[in-house]
Amino acid sequence: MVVEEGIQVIEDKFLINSAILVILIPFLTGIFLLFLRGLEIRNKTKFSERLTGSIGVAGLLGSLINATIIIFTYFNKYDAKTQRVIGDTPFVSSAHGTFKWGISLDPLSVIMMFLLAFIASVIHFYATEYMHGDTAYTRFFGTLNFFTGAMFGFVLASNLFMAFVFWELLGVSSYMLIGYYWPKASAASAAKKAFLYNKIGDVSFLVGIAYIWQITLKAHHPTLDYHELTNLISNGTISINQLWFPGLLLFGGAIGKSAQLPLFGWLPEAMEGPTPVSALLHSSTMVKAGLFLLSRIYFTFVTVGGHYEAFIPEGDAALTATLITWLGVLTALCGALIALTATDIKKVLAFSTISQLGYIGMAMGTGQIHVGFYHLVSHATFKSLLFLCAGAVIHSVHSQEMKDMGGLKKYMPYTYWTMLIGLLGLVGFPFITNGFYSKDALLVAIKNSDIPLAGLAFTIALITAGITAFYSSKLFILTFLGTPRYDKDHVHPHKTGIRMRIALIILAIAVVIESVWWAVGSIGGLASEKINKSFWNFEYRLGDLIGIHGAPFALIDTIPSILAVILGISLAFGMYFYQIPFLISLKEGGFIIKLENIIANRFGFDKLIYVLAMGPGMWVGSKFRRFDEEVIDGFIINTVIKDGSLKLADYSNKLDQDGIDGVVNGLGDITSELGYNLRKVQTGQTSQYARWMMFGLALLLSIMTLLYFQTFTIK
Amino acid sequence: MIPVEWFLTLSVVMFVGGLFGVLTQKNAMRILISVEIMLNAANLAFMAFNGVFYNADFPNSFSASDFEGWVFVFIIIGVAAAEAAIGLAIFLSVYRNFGEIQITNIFTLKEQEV
Amino acid sequence: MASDPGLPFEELFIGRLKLEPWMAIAIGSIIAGSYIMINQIIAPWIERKVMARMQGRRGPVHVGKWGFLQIPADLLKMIGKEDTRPEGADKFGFSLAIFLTGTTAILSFAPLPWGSKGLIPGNFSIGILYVFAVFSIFPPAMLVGGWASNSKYSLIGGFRSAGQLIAYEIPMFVSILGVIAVVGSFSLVEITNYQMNNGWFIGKYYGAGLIAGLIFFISGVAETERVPFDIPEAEAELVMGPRTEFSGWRYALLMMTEYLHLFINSLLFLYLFVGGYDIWPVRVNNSPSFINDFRMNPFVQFLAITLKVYVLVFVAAWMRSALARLRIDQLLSLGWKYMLPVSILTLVVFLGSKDVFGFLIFW
Amino acid sequence: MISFVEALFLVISFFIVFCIIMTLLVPKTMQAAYWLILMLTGVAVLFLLANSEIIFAFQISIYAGGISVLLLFAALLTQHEEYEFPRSILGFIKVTASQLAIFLIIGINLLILILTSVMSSDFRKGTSSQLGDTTLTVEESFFMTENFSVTLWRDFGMVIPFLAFLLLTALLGSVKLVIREWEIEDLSDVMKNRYNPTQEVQQ
Amino acid sequence: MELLYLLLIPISLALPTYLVGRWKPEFAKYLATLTILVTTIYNFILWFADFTNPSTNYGSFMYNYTKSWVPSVGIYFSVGVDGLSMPLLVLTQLVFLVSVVSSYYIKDQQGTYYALLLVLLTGVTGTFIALDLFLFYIFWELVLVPMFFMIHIWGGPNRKYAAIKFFIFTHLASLVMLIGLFYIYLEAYRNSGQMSFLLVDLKVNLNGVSFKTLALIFWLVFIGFVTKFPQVPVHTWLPDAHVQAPSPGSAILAGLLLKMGGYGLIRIPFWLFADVVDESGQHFFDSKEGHTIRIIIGFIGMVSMVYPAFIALQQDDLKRMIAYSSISHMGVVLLGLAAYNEWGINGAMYMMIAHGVISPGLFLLSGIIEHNTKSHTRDMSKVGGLAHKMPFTAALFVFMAFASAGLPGLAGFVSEFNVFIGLFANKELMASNDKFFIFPFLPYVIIPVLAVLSIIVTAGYYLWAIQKVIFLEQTDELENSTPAKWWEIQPVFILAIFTVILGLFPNTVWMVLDSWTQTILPH
Repeated sequence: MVVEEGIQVIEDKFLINSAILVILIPFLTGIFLLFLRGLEIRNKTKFSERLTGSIGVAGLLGSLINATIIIFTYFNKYDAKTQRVIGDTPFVSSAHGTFKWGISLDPLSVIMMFLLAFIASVIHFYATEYMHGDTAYTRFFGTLNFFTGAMFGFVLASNLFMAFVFWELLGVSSYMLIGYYWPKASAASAAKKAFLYNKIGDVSFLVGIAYIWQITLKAHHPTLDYHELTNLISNGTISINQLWFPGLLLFGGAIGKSAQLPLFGWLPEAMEGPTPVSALLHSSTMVKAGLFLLSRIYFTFVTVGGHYEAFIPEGDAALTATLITWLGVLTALCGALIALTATDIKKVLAFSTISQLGYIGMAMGTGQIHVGFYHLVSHATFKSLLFLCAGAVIHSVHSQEMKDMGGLKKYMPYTYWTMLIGLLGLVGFPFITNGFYSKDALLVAIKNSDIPLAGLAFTIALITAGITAFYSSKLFILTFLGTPRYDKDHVHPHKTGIRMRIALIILAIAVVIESVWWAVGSIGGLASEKINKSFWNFEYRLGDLIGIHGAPFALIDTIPSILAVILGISLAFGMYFYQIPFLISLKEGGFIIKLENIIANRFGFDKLIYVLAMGPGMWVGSKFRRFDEEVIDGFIINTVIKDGSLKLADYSNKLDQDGIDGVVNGLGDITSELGYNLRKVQTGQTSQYARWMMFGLALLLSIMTLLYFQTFTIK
Repeated sequence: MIPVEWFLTLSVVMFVGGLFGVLTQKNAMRILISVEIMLNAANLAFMAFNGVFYNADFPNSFSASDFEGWVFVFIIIGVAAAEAAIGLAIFLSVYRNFGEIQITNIFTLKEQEV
Repeated sequence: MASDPGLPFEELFIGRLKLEPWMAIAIGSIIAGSYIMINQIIAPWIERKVMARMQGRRGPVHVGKWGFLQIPADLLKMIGKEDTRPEGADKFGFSLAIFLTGTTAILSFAPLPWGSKGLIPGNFSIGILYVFAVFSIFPPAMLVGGWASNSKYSLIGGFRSAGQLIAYEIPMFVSILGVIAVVGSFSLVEITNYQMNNGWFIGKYYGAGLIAGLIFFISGVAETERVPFDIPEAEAELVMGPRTEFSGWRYALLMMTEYLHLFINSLLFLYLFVGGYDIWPVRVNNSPSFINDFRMNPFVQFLAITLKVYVLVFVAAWMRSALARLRIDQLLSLGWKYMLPVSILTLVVFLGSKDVFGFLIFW
Repeated sequence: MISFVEALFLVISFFIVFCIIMTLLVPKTMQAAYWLILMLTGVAVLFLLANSEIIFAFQISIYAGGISVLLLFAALLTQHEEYEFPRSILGFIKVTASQLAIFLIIGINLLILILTSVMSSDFRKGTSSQLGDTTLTVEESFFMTENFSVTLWRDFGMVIPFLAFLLLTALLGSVKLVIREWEIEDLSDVMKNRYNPTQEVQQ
Repeated sequence: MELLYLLLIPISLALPTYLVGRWKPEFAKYLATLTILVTTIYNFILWFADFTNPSTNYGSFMYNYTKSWVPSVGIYFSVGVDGLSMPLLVLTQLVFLVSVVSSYYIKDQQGTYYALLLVLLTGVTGTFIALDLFLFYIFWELVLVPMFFMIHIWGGPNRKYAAIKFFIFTHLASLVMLIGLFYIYLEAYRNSGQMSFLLVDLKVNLNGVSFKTLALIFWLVFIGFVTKFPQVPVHTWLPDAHVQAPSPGSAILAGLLLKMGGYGLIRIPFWLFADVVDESGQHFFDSKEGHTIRIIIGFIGMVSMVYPAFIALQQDDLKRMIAYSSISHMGVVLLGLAAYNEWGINGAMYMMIAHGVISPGLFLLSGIIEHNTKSHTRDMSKVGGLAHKMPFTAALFVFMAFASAGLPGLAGFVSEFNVFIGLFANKELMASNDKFFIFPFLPYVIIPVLAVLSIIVTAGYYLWAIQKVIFLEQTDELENSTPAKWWEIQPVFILAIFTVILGLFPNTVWMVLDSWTQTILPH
């Protein structure tokens, strides 16, 4: 029973056009900037940074304005719970089924679009100063705008085909952005690695689409449209037990893109790109694409129940849900553990992103789509803030290693405070941060979901929360507090630039707003029922819009997560700030070191994928090449055809000469020679006899098969 | 359930592998090993056909039970053991007389060169 | 007359937890495996302690309480040690020998029941025959190991150990033919149930059972190359026999297989002649009822078989410190000339008994 | 799709074919012998798949245990220079071209013949074989072993004495052949200088 | 009449260009460019005149011009164009225009070169528009001669071996195809008593021929087309021919000659047998023989998609890698045909057009790189850091590589996506689980799965090539290389524009292909 049957599709030209504008403006500015870059190269000049930077930011502001217009008109004019605005035009139309370009405005996509627009514009503004002095300034903004356009396209897509098109465009733009410093070998190979990991995901995405198309074709209504698919399920033409396998394949795509467990190797390497790129792509927006896709195709692994929690049907569909959840949990754990061992500030944040993505994946798997989305929103805000602060720190210390930072508190007060807000959000400091409410909703969701071994998943999630608290406070101490470890004469940490500071403050304010809003919503919700059902309680309101309701917010549920967070923070402070000998010895113990370097090389997943993908690929390639050159070219063509024809030629001319004069006198000695040769057959070699015998057997068998074919026809 | 064809394909492959061994190897020991492989191929085929021929559609099926496939395998294993023992004994004695058991170099059973 | 017990902890796993049959077997074999591994730690410890006591010294005391952790400490040391392979050794043969000996030793524990209703990792219809089949892979493994390590000592050691193993396999098997013929099935569970109902074989058939049991135990000791018969491994002449070139974890594995063989040999002797997991020698129908339900309880059966095994481990340790080593020709002549004929004799007595040909009225 | 048992069968059959290839191609005879042992155990496991535990036991104990020891002993006792196939694919094809042709013809014909005859419909109805039937309970496997011995003794009574005499003759014959009652003198000259090499050194 | 201009203008001006070439070499260049420009513009006018409104049925022939040639045997000179051949015709003109402009670097014997180019243009246009089997075969063979000379004279170091191998391979195969064509002619004659080579008549007369003979005809003809449109067993001529051919020559070879194979395969078997129905009303390709044929060509398509992809991973020579990648793309076309539903066949035809636009670009780019390196090498290990010295060529190479790897928004993606949708949506390929003799254990679903996995390998070797050639530090090979000249880079730029147009607005061409496919698919 899907709540979708009450949905009404509306054709609102104004909203659809503004949505198209949201997508098109960044694309156009991006392409225009790349064109400018072309001019720059041709006549060896460099346009003023103010011009190109402002064009880039203008493109983003355009789409931000449109996004705000859409979000307000949509939520006021229409009742978001039951009305969706969808508009599409045919892209490839064949008689039976057409693939369409389509925009769908529904609660999820609108909020995601607005969030994306807001964060992207802030980061663009930040980047105008961060990239100051870089030669390929225009190319940077061109590709960044191109990327944001593709991301908008993916978020607003109304069907899987368009989603797939923009999904691969995301992959390409992330390739171009990671490979921004392409002369550097590590950046080029990191870009290649990122694209190939995503490509693996894309292939499974493509096969998933093909499966869904085949299933819907069998039901004589071929479509890839989310809205139509949910209708087909609700009126029973296709059942969820058919869709679970394509759901799994689409999740495969999500694994590739959102760096879930096996394929997360590329995200740490993606840190090769400039920090704004890491902030925008590899923390808040692009890696969320996979999980956003999960929230769009939740009907493949979850039948949404009306009341308390979503039913996960037993049998096959449960497999997908369990897989998503458990993969999420394990990614969270692995991400957190590796983050412990990372020394580069951006790598720590990258691994913490992987772990938070695991969290969101876990929530999506349990069927609480709105909880996942809730944490996705909060994580996007504070993680982009953290990356920007990291960018500021790197900018002033000119190195990404935490060991030559420290004591930056007095030199960079703004960054210090904004980083603190961001880290509190990440840690989920009790009651005052948005991270706390979204993480708590997550933990509640996993605790009473009916995924097998949910209790164990809950404890792992709890441990990961503790570890997150530990490494974020470790990061905070090593960078800002404590004694400065950089060599004084070269490095002079300076206050962050004016525009970067503004960007940091805006994002910090956003995090604070969210925290206050959700605190009032949840705590207030406990007090009065009215607040609980009103706009303030974001989680309940979101669930209500989508039609899935999780467990209401309750204080007792928060206690375990509070304890984990407090324990994590105190341990980190004890170990790094107050340098307590016992804790230090704990850290240096032999067993821990051995464990550490196991975790450090990412549990061997990268090596595994290298060995599985590259090794056999190359080996098979060389075997085929050898076969191709040696056997097809070498043997068949050269020996059989060339030599064969030559031999045939000289045989025929020999036959021709002997034939004419040899016939008459040849007959005589042929018989004697025949006799002589026959006698030679008795060579005494046992293997020779065996060969003759087998030759006879072969002859016999082939005659039998020929006879067999004559008499019996294969039934 | 594994279809019978698979067992038979495998047994044919083994048989032909053994045959290839017998034909190409020069060393008597290796030939005996390849013969062992061919015997195992036969065993596999017998095992595959065990119990197949005992059913109503084959009125004249002579056996009263459906384990004669196994009995044949039992016999073959016995015979193979005997054969291996005798074969190796012969090889040892040949080795003692000719100093080596490379069959290409031992060809006294040959029609004398005229 | 297939016996009742089907799968390990049948009513617990299948009945209450509703596990799949294959899952029940898997968990059963894991439990059995870990139980054996734990015994692997205790048995050598007991042996070293007993041998030390017999030679007037205290044996290992330093590691753990009473030197209890000495064996795991040795294990860790051996695993840490460098794993060398002699130059010119046949790579695959070298590790294949280890692989075969290791797996055969562990595999042969599958059919051994630890209690009729309780833990039966693999209740095969061919229990004892399966153990012998798996045991018969041991001689070729030794030969391959000997040849592969490319040294004269190990080659000769390999010949000798293969010869000895084959020589003593025959009397070992013939001696239990009688038991199988009487019980009518290879499955050890069947044999033990039979012994529960009609008394242990060791005391039956006017002493023939006892002799057959002794021959079985002695040839078992020979099979496992324990002291009186450890010619291939004779320290003086052949260093370690086929095992000379194995170092590091390979040596640890071989040591483990040696003790596993000791265990298998004593367990088989217990199941076949001394009533396996049966605690009370008297038959079920004429021993009092409270003893019967005591001996039927699976946990008691489990304890019974363990205690019995440790008695035999004590005996093995005792033999190790007391007896001298036989020469190779004495060993072979004892095996072929004396053990084989006597075991055939006991077989004749077994077959002649009332149980097998009881339907011939004149008994 | 393929069931678990079929997948298991596939894995084991690939293992067996791999062992056969290794037995044929590996340089030393001893190596060929122990690859043979692995193949024999593989075939034994296949018998297990066909639900015949007793034949599995026979196969392992007699083939993998007994005969392989014989082979190993014989390989060790006889001296032979190791013949190795040429490394490259083309060289291999040239050396074994004629056998390869026969080998292929027989193999393909056999395969076609057996498969088509097996696939023909009148045979299909008859299969009641329990190949790879994983649903057999413990009682049924006990019944299978018993029923086999019953068939062996009742319907094929003559088999046991036949095998007994055959093995006895083999035993005695091989002992006679191998036992060393000869003197070194009546050895062939090649062997003579091997046992007690003549004083002056062979060139 | 219109098509006659397209056919006759190039052939008639071939001799004059040769003569002008002998007198003053540069003028031959301009004359050839002029003629091809005229035919291209004329062709585009024809396209926009009649091929843009979705309502017309493109299944029937347009601009039909038939005149009997040898009446006694039924050979006609008939030309015409329909939904299948018109897009390919336009592609031919475009590729020839591009390659003529980019062959300005040739200095020796320009006269003969441009004359041969024009003859080649006539041959290719003739193959696509011939409506008479005999005429089709003449043009099919005519193409071989100029191509052989182009490789033989202006080719790379080992050009003799490559030219001869190319000639023998395609010639032998087309002989087998000739037998097939005659077989069709005779079967139609025996079946209907009407002696005619006209495709339109054959299509009618073949109705009632037993499916067994049709299958035999299919295989005979298939061998002929498959060697031209290289599939795995017979593909080894392509890498050698490409490596040794001059870059415009290899652009034409990749752009068009491969498409002739594909066109023939769709036109002769699929179009000709479309209306043949047996007594139970089953169409040929749905019957049992049709099913086996489709499985086999599906398997060949899959193998020739996967196998060259892996080899391309191993290649060091850039052009050879691109050659193997074009074999892999042609595998997609065969897979599309094996799917035998509208997405499959449309995807296959669209792939031919998309590949016809992308691969000449790649070949021309590798030609540019070769001309600008010091020792004229194309080895990826030696050539590195192109972006530093030749930024536009580098940018275009990255663009074309991504187009070829199937980036959405560009031409390659639309066709690959549709072929895979067609493959998975195909009932026979997916549903049937009775095993086939090729792999008795695995069901047929292995064909689409392996084909899809090869996309990753394609992306892999393209990215690896980009990294080695474009990014990283500049190697010494590119010391004195200057940014590419206009006539080298502009043609590829035109092709890039067409890739983007075909990628973003496929419906213009797709609509034509779809209306043609609906006529041949059974409903």
